[in-house]
Amino acid sequence: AETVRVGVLKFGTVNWELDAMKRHGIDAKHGVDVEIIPFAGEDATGIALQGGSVDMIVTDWLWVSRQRAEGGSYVFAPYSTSVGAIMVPGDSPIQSFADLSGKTLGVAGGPLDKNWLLIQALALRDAQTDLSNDARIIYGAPPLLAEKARSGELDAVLIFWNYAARLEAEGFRRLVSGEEAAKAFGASGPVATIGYVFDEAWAKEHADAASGFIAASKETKQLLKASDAEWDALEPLVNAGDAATLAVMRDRYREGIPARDVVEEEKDAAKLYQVLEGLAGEKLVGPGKTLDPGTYWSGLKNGS
Amino acid sequence: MTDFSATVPPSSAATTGTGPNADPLSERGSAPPMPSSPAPPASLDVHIAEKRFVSADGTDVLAIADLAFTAAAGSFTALIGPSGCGKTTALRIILGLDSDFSGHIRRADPEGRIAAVFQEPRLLPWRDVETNVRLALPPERRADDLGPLFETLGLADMTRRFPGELSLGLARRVALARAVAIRPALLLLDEPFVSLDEETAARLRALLLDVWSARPTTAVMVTHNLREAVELADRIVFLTERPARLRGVYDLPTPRAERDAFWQERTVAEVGALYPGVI
Amino acid sequence: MTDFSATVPPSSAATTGTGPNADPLSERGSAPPMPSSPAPPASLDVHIAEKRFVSADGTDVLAIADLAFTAAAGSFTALIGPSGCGKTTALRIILGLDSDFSGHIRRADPEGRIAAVFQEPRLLPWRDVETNVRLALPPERRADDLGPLFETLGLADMTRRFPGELSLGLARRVALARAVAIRPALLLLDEPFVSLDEETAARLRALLLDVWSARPTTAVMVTHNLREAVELADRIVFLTERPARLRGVYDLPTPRAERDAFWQERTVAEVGALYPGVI
Amino acid sequence: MPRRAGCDVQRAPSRRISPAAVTTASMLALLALWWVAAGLAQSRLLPTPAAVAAAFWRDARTGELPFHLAMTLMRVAASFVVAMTIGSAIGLALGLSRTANRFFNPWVILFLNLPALVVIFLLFIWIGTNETAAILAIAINKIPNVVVTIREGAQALDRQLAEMAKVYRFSRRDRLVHVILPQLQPYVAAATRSGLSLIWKIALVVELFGLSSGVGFQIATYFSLSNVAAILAYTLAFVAVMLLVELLIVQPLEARATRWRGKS
Amino acid sequence: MPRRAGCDVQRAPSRRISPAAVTTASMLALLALWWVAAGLAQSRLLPTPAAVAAAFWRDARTGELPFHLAMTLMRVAASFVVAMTIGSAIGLALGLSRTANRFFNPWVILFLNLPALVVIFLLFIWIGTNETAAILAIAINKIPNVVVTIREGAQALDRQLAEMAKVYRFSRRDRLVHVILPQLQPYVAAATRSGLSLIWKIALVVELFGLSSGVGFQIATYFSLSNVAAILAYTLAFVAVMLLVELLIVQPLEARATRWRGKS
Ligand SMILES: Nc1ncnc2c1ncn2[C@@H]1O[C@H](COP(=O)(O)OP(=O)(O)OP(=O)(O)O)[C@@H](O)[C@H]1O
Ligand SMILES: Nc1ncnc2c1ncn2[C@@H]1O[C@H](COP(=O)(O)OP(=O)(O)OP(=O)(O)O)[C@@H](O)[C@H]1O
Ligand SMILES: [Mg+2]
Ligand SMILES: [Mg+2]
Repeated sequence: AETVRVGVLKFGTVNWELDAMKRHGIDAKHGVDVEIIPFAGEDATGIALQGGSVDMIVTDWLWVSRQRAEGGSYVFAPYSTSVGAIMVPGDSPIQSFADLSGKTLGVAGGPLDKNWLLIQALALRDAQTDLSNDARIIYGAPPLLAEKARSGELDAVLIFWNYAARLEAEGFRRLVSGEEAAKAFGASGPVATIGYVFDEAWAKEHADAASGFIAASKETKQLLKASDAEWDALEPLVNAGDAATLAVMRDRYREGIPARDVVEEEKDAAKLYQVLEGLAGEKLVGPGKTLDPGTYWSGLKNGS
Repeated sequence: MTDFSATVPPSSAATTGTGPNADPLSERGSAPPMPSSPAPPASLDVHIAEKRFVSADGTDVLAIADLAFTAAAGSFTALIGPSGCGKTTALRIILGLDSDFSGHIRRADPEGRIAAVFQEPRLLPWRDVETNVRLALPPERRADDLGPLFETLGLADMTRRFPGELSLGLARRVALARAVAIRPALLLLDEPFVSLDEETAARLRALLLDVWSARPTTAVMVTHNLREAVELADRIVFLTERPARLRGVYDLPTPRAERDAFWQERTVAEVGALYPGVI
Repeated sequence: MTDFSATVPPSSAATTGTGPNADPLSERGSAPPMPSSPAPPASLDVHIAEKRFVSADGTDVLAIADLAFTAAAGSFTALIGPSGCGKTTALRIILGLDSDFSGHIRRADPEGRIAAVFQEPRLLPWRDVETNVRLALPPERRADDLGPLFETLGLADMTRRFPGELSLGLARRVALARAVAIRPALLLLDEPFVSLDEETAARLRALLLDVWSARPTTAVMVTHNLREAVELADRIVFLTERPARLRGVYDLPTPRAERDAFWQERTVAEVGALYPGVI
Repeated sequence: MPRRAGCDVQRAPSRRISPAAVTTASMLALLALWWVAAGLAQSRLLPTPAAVAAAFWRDARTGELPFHLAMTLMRVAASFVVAMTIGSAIGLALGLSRTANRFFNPWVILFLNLPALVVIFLLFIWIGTNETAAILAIAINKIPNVVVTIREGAQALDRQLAEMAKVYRFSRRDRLVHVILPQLQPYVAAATRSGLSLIWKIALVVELFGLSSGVGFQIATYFSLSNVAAILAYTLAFVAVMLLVELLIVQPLEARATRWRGKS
Repeated sequence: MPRRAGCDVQRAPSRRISPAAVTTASMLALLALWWVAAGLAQSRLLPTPAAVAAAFWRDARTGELPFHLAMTLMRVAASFVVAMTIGSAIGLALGLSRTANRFFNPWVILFLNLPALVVIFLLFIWIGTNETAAILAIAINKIPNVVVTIREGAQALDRQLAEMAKVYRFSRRDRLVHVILPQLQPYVAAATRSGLSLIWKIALVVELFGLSSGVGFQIATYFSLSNVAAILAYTLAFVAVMLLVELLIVQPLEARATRWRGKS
C-alpha cells in the first residue's frame, strides 16, 4: 500500500475521520497507508504542504484557487460543508441581524474570513444592517472569543463550527450560519468549502493512492454517519467532555458530510467566488478574477 | 597664598598651627588650646583588635593584628608603615566602609562630615571636574563659588574637563579639592601628595594646613614620606609589617611656625634613628 | 641580592653599572663599552613636534609643544617635569599607543619587546597575580619559573591572589614584575616607585638596575623624585610646564659604582640649583 | 635630524566618510542585496522591493497602513515605558541585594519563561480585550528581560565609586543619577534596543490574538492569505520608524551619555 | 579602654540562611501565592497547582510530556549555541569597529525587528519543515538580540587594559580569553538568561507553525481546547528545567567567573 502523509490538527475534525479510518483498516482496504502528521495550527498545515513534508491537508477552495492563480498546482476534493455560525446565548434577545446593532460581536478568522464577508453582505442586503459599523466588532483567536462569549462579554460570536457546536451544547443558539448565507447568495445546496488539498502532480504520480484515499474517506464518513458507538471511541480526540456535547458535535459533523455531485459543488463555488471577489477584491482572492478552472481535482469527476 | 575664602573661611596664617596640635592622651603632648569655633571638633578613638580578609582562593589573610591609637580633636596624625601592611584597610575601617573587624571605632562627633582622599582619585569619570567636587558638597552649599579653590590647585582652566582627560596628578588634585571643599570635621588622606612634583606638592601641603587649621578638623594621613609627616603632623603612628601592629607613636609638640628646615632635618634624622627603615 | 636567574640571567653585580651608561650622542658622554650579548640594544629617537588633545567639551589642549631627545642603546633616561605637563602623553606616544601627533619616534630595533610600567598598575582584575605576569611573557617563555622574581618583590605568598585583594603598593610591584619578567629591549616606567615605603622602594630600585644592566635594555623613566633620578639615570631630561617643551638635559657620566651618598647629595643640590623647582 | 631606518609613527589620516553617508550606503547595499536575491528567487514568497513598495502604497493610500502602524506604535511606546521603568527598578533592586536576588530569582525565571500566549490569553480574559490588557500583557512579557539585563549591570557596579558616594553622603537621588545610572548606561542601551524589538514582536502576537487593529492584526490577515509582499510592507514600515528612533533619539542620547569615554 | 559614647562599629553578624533554603522558601512562597489566587478565582482559566499537577501526571505517564519536552529542549539547546556563537562574534566585531557598526547598524535593526513569523514562514517553505529550518529560524530570531547586547559590552571595554595587552603583545587568543571575555561576562550572562527564554518563546512559535512535536505544539493544541491546566503543566515543566540549568550550570559558572569581584 502506498503511504499518504496527511497533515491535520491534532484535535481537529479531520483527525477524527482519519482515526476511525485507520482503526478499521479502511485505508488499507483501499490500498493506501495513511500516515497522520499532527500540527498545532491551520497555518502550519499549509506551510507543511508547501514545504513538502506532507502530501495532503484540509483547507478551503479559495486557498487553492489563489495558489493556482499565482502559479501553484494544488487541487481540491470536498471534505465538509460545515462552516462557522453566529452564536448567541440561549436567552439572548437577539433574533435577527437588526438586533445586532450596537451589540458586541466577536469574529474569528479576521476581517477577510469568507463566512464573515458573506454574512455581512447578507445582513446589508436583507436587513439593511452594516454589521462592521453598526455593531462593535472584536476580532480574535477562536479560544479567546469562545471564552468571552461564555463570560458574556460578547453579545454574539461568529465562530468556526466545532466551537459553535460546543457553545450550542452549552445552551447557545445559532443566529445564522455560513451555509445559510451561501444559499442566500445563490448556492443551490450546502457547499463544501473545505476539502482535501494536494498537489496535482503528486496525484498524477500516485493516482491510485489519491483516489484510494478519497474513497476511504467516503467510506469512513458513512461509518461515522451510521454508528453512534464509533463516536464514543472517538471521544478522546473530540474532547467533548460530556455526552450531550458529544452528541451535538456528532450531529453537526454528520450534517457537514457533503452529499452532492462535484460538478454542482464546483458551480456553486464559482458563484460564491464571484460574490467574494466583489466583496473583498484581490486582497482576498488574489489575482484570479474567477474560480480557477482546475481547482476541483479532475480525478473526482472521472472516477465517480 | 591665594584667597579662597568662599570655600574655606580665612585663617590667620597658613602653616603657623593655630589649630590644636597635641593629643591630650599622649604621654608627651600638652593640653591644646581649645579652638574658638562653636562646634567641637571630632576626636577619634581607633582600636582594631583584628582584621582578617578571606581571599577568593580561600586563604585567610590577617591584615591587622592589633592597632590602637587616638587622635585628639583638631589634631593631625600621620600613619607610616610598610607597603601592604594595612594602612588603607585601617582608613576604610575608620570611614565605616568595612565593619567586618573586631574592635571599635569611636568618634566624639559621629554626625560630623568626613572627607576622604582615597589612594586612587575615585572621581566619577562621566562627570566633569567641577561637578565631581560639587556633588560632594552638602546640599546647602551646592552653589558655593569654587573658583578660588580650583585656582589654588591649578585646576582653574579645566573645571569642564572629564577626569579621563586629566593626568593622574591633576586627578589627585581634584580629589583633594573635593575633600577640602566640604570642610569636614574628620579628614582622612591616603598618600595625598604622591605623583606630584615637589613644587605642586609643597603648594598643596600648604593648602591642606590652611584648610585644616581654619576650622576644627581632625586629620589622619597615610604617607610613606617621613619628611612630609614631620612637616605636617602632631603625631606620627608607626605600623609594623603585615599584620599591622602598633610599632610606636612619635609626638611632635613643636608649633608649626617653629618648624624650620633645620628643625625638620634634625627631627627626620631623630625619627629615622628611632624607627629604622622608614627613611 | 636574591637570585632570580630563571627570569633574568645572572649579572655581575646589582648597582655597579656593567651595562652601558652613557649616550654617544650626548656632548658630555663617552662611548660606552659594547655589551657582550648577541642582540644589539634598542636605541630611541623621540621627536614630538606637537601633540594636541581635543577635549570632549571641544577645547583644544596643546599638551606637548616641542620635545626631542634621544636615548642611547642601553642607557637609562629619566624624565622630570611638573604634574600634568605631558610626560605620560610622551610615553604613550613612544609606546605607539597614540599616533595622532606630529613628529616621529624611531627605534633602532622596532621588533624588540617593549615593557611598560604604567602610572596605574593596569592588572587584569580577573586573573591572579601570577597569571597577570605570565600572560605578558613571550610564548616560548610561558613556563618559566617566576618564583625568584616574586620572592625579590615580596610577592611570593600572594601569587594566587586577585589584584583587588592587593594593596596599591603590592599591585604596583606586580606591574613592575610583569615589566622586568619579559626582559624587554625597551623599558618605559611611569613613576614606578611611588606608593612604596623607602625600604621597599630601595629594594625595587636595586632590582631594576639589576635587570636593566643584565641585558641590553634601554630604559626611560618618568619620576618626580630627583634623588631617584640621580641614583638611577645616565641622563635626565627636564620638561617645562604644559605645553611640555624641552627644558634641558643633564647627563650623569659617573659610573653607578661611584655614586655614593655624598656624591648623590652633591649632585642633587647641583641639579636643583640648575633647574629650580624640581626639588 | 638624519632620517634613519626604524619604526616611524605618523599622524593618522583623518576620517573622511561622514556617518550619514555610511548609513545611506548601508541601506542601499541592503536594498541591492535584496533585489538581487528576489530576482534570483523569482518567487511570490520573496517579493522584490518594487512589489513591496506597491503593497505599501496600496495600503498607505487607503490610510489603512498609517492607522494600524500608529496603533502599534502607541502600544509599543506605552509598554516600553512601563516595562523599562518597572523592569529597571526591579533589576536594580535585585542586583544590589544578594538576598533579595536569591529569593526572587526563581520568580524571575518563571516569568521569563511564561509563554507570551499564556499571559496574553489570561489578561485578555481577566481584564477584557482592551488597550490596558494589551499594554499590560506586552509589558509583563518584557519586564523579566529588562530585569535580568539591568540586574547584571547592577551586580557589576563599581564598588570604589559606591564607597566614595557613601563617604561623601550623596543623597539617594545623586547616587542614582550620578553614580549608578551612568554605569548602567550600556545595559539600559542593550535593554532598550533589544527591548523595543521584543516589545514589537509581542505586540504583533497580542494584536493577532485579540485586537482589531495594529500591524499584527494586518500581518495575521495577510499571513492567512500568504501575501508576503504586504507583510513585508508593514514590517518595513515599522523598521523604518525604528531606524528613525535609533538615528534621531537613541544615538544622540547615547552619544551624549558616552561623551566622557572619548573618541577612538 | 574606657567605653565612651560615640559611633560604635561592630563586626557584622554572619549570614545564617543558606542559599538553598532561600531558594526553597522562594518557591514555596510562589506556590502559596498561586494556590491562594487560584482558590479565590475558582476558574478553569486559573487552575490550582493540584489541577496542574494532575494534568502533568496525565501526560507524563503516557510519555507524551517527556517526549515533547525533550524535543523542545533539543531545539532550544541547538539554537542557543548557534545564536550565542554567531551573535557574540558579530556583536564583538561591531562593538570594536566604529565604521563597521555604522554600516551594519541598519541591518541589525532590520533583523531585530523582522517578525518571528515571517522568518519562520520563509525558512519552512524554503528549507522544508524540518529540524534544520526550525533551529535556523530560532537562531535567526535571536542573533540580533545577542548582537546588540554584546555590542554594548564591547563598546564599554576598558581602554587601559587594551593598551596594556597591546604593549605586551598579547596573542589574539589571549586578548580574547583574558582581556575581552571577562569584561563581557555580565553582557554574556544577560544575553544568556534573557536569551534562553527568548529562544524558548520562539521555539514555541516555530513548533506551533510547522512542527509535529515539542512543547509549543502541545501548548497550541491544548490552547484550542482552552485547557489552561495542561498548558501550565507543560510551561512549568520547562521552567523547572530552566531553573535547574540556572542553579546547576549558569550560577556556578557565574560564581567562578565573578570570583575576583569578591563578596559583599
Ligand atoms: N579583599 C582582600 N582579600 C585579601 N587580602 C586583602 C584584601 N584587601 C587587602 N588585603 C591585604 O591586606 C593587606 C593590607 O592592605 P592595605 O591595602 O591596607 O595595605 P596598605 O598598607 O594600604 O598598603 P599600600 O601602602 O601598598 O597602599 C595587604 O597585604 C593586602 O594584600
Ligand atoms: N584626552 C585628553 N583630552 C584633553 N586633555 C588631555 C587628555 N589627555 C591628557 N590631557 C592633558 O594633557 C596634559 C598632559 O597629560 P599627561 O598625562 O601627559 O601629564 P603628566 O605629565 O603625565 O602628568 P602627571 O605627572 O600628573 O601624571 C594634561 O594637562 C592633561 O590634562
Ligand atoms: Mg594603601
Ligand atoms: Mg602622568
